[in-house]
Amino acid sequence: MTNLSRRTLLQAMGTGALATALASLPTFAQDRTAIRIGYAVSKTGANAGGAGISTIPNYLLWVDDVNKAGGLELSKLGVTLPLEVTEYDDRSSAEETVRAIERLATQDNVDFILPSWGTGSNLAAGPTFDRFGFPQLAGTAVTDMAPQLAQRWKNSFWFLGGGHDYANALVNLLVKQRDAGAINNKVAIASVADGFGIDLSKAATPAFEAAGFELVYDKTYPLGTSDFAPIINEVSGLGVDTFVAFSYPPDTFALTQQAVVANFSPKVFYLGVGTAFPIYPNVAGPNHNGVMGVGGIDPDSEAIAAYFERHTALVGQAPDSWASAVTYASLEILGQAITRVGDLDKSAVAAEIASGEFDTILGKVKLVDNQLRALWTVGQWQDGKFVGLAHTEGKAAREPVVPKPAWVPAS
Amino acid sequence: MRFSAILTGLVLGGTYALIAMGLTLQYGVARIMNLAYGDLIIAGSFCAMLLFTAMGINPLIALFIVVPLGFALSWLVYALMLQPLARRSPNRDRLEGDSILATFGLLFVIQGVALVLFGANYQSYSFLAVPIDVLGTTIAANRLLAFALAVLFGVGLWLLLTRTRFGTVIRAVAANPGSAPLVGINVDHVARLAFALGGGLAAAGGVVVSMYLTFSATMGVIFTMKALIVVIMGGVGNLLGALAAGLILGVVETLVSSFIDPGLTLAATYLIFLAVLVVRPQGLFGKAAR
Amino acid sequence: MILLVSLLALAALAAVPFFVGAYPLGLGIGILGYGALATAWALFSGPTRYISLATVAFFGIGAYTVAVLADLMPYPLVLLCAALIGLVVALLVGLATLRLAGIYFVIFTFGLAELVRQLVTYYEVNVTRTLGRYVFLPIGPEHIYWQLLGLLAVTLALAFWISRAKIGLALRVIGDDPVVASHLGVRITRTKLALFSLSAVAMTLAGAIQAPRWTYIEPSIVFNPTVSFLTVIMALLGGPNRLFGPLLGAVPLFLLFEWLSANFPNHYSIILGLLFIAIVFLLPNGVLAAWDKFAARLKNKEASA
Amino acid sequence: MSLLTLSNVTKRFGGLTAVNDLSFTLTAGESVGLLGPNGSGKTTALNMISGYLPVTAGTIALDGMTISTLGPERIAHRGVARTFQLVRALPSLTVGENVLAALAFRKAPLWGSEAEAKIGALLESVGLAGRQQEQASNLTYIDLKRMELARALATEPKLLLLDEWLAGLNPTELRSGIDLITRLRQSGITILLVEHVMDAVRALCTRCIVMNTGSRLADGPTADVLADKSVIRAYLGDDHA
Repeated sequence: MTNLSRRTLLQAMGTGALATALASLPTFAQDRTAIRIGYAVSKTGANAGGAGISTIPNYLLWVDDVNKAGGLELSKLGVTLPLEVTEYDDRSSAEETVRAIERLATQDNVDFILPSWGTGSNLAAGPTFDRFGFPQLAGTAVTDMAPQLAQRWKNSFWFLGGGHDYANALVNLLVKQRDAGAINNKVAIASVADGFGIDLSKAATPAFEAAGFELVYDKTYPLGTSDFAPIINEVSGLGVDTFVAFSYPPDTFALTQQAVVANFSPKVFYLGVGTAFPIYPNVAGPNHNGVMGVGGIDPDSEAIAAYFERHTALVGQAPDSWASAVTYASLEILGQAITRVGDLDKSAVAAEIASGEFDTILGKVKLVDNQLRALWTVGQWQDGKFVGLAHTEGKAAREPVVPKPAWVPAS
Repeated sequence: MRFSAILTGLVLGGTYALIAMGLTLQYGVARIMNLAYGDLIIAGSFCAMLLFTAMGINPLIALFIVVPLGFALSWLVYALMLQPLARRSPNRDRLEGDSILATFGLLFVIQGVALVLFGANYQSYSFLAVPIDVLGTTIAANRLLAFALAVLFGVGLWLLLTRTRFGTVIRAVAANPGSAPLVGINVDHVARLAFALGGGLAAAGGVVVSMYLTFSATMGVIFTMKALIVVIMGGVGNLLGALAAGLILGVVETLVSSFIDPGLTLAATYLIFLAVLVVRPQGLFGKAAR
Repeated sequence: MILLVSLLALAALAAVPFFVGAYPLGLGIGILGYGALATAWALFSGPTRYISLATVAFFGIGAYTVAVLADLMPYPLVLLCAALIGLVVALLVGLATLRLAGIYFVIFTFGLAELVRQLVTYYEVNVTRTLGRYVFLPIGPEHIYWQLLGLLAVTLALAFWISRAKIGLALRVIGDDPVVASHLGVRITRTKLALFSLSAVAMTLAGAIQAPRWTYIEPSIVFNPTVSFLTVIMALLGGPNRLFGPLLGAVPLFLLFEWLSANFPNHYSIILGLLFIAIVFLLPNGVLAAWDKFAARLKNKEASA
Repeated sequence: MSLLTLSNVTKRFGGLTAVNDLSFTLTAGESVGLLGPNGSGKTTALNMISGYLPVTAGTIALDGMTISTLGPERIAHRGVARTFQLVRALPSLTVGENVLAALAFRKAPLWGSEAEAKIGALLESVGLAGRQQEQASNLTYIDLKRMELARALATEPKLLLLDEWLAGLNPTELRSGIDLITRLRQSGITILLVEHVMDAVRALCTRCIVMNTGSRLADGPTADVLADKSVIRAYLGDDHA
């Protein structure tokens, strides 16, 4: 006992002393060979699937793009420096995320920290980013709390909107279709009982009701459900023209397959996260055509097309058509803000992100109250692209195809 | 409506039973609580997907490649890693503790390899996703096929265990590992075979579920736990129990989802499982301890 | 003497936050958190040899209690409520489960943790219509560190007391042979229930104390089954039947995880897995046995010096 | 006055009837042998008396109070102690702790220095003087049996159930074992012993109850019972089967 405690204590104090010593070392610009970027992302655990599609590839791509271009120019220091990455695996745990950020901030002394994937991890990381004064560019967090969070943590930036944005856009779009006589008044909603599904269904249910839709089915299913036959069987007998699922990727794929098998082919088939994934057309085969979902891209944008190409070349697969481009744009904003400030002053960079206008693959972007308010909210697969049908600010890239083509039975 | 729910439930339950059968062999006979079991299932799924998408090999044919691979891999794992532990353990408690730790490590290794090879993305391919009408209920052909395969493997295994000498030996070891050597049975050998056989079944389960489920490198734990629940609910080492428990869980899940609330399906699964154990602590078909 | 040394050690550990930076403090929190969980786990599971995977059920209940009640009452009262809720759940569960033995108990407790998670999710989704909850409490990392340190110290003291008390003997008798225990007049159910509940309360508190660190609480974060598995593995590795065994499993494993995820983020899983297997082979009796050998050698040296 | 009364006690396991309508009484201070071929239900009967198995039908009473509805720990507190057919030590405990476990959880518990003194005395009485600190798992077979007896005695029983306590001992050990039980008898404890060693039964028991296929076959003074033809047939018949 004596030995143990003394030893632990010494160790703890030793680490501490070392940390203090490291932290107090002054860093001179002329000693620098790189701008240090750090991030902890979910390489394992429950979030690994999402991070593997929307977050990690874009971090890799951005670093690659910047370094191929010679790095970022720091005019005040008179150098142009490449990016150097320190990465950790947060193992999909909030506790690990927080500690990894503490480590990046105080041990590795990185200049900027990129956040992990998902709403929960970004919220968990908020206070820590704030404490160390790092700008937090949450590219994959959907939360209606964003305005309050941006006030609470001054250097936090929220890029993916809240549940209301997506739900309201969907309802507006469907109101137009109904009023044009393309669909009937009945809607069925199935939501995953997890953060995303609940946030969206909480916003969608009253919006549908306010718009005069009849919600004949509005239920949740647990995270990890593998069999959707009961849900599809029940819904298919209700005479709905619109089926909405606020679902996670495995559910999205399974729901599609089940609907095809049960030959439940409503005029509007809308599915939550995963529809915009590049793998979706593989899963759904010819039936991906006309399926709607969260997100979307501008199919006519050359910047987006070039981004898809670079992404595919580096990572081996196309990005998803929702959070990927937004995540990449958030990184472009960070890079441009650093160049404009001309050194690595975190608060100056954060201030620039908050106030400046930036040129990104999404077009010209200016944040409002620390939030990206220019978002694609509803998308639909048309001609091999997941095109934006609704945008919070601009107009639609394409008109919705309603009814969607009937399912082609798989062979 | 009710009939179709029961039918859908049976088909789902067939999958549960299939993935549980291998584990019940491994735990019931080899006394290894294999936490890496689900990761072997996922490995089977990856193989099937690779064979199907890259070489166009039908998953049914892939079974003939993947199952022997699973068998061989499990054989090696047992021979290299678990047998020394089994020999070293003075008693069952000790082996259980050691095997939990060691297969927990194996879980990470398999998962890590899958992550390096395939990344963390969700994987899926479309095979036989065509509707088939069974007595007025529409069911996907691939699920029906999965059910048929579950029945096939179940019956095959049952015949193997009840009609062959090897099966008799396996059952003897499962029933009483202590006295098996007295009648000239090489317990080591039997345990290794049973473990390998269980691994083959896991790989088969992986091929089958890959036909209709989305999977990813990190999803193995889910299968392990589902299989464990089915095994425990049915009674350790009892094939019939695993079958019954799998079907019960499938039907309950579907009925709850259809008639009560999809939000309660998993809660209902665990509730049924816990209720069975409270009433019958040894599982549905298990014998009372000692 | 032992008391004095323990108090000194405690005081020294309590002073750590004044000297170290955020990251070592974070490490300290992680270590103390798992140390407390593993020690609490071993309170019940060490002597009885019942491997429980319900750890995260209580851990999550604690975190959720804080999330729900933090705005309604002062923090110490919240902790008290969390402890009480954990106690009630543990008593209910204990009464239902303690007939089970071996692997049946293991999987039952796992099912239990998942059931709690499903029910919390269902409640949140259908009744409150929110899944995540926000915990904005003015509690910094150093406060969490001190609270966890206190929890660990109390749990260790409790474990020490139990090992000397009648109830400790009762547990060891039950662990060795429950049939003999009952024939000697040991009230098995009552004894197991008491210890199970005590251990559950400590786990609940571990969850409650750490909740403010995450800001955002949702079932998939606080009912993550990995917590249960890690706790078991740490305790088994260190040696669940010794006072400091679980702690000695928790400290090196935690540091190992940290080191691996920092240095081999892409091959973390594989290396960790191989290390695990190696540990089973090389340290068959747990860290503590190796430590004992080491300590014995030290003692010999001191004696000869 | 009767200490133990079994009235029409039956035990079924599924379709198998292990004990069938068994009735007998033990008077305080008696030492009775419970005999019968293997599988005749003797151990099952002991298990029901000690509360390890619940009865299927019938009642068991101790001192006129029904105990067949109680669990083993409550029955132990009423004054019934037992040893097991296959000796059951608590292997991870020391010899002293094995006995302490019995002292600590009995009706009038002992703990601390009082217990220490008592442990010493008990171990001495069974011939294990001064071996408190030894690990139970290191004991020889006879010493384990002695320890188990000391443990049973530590609960201060009125009724002691011995399940083949003398089985497996060599002639010297057997002699000292019989002496030990004789001394116990003289101290006034009521003893019910299941035993196959006939010399021991003759030396220790004034009365014997013989069971066959779950039922009572004979009950009477030892010499008479052992001479009974049906008893002899039951034994020989089974041995040849």
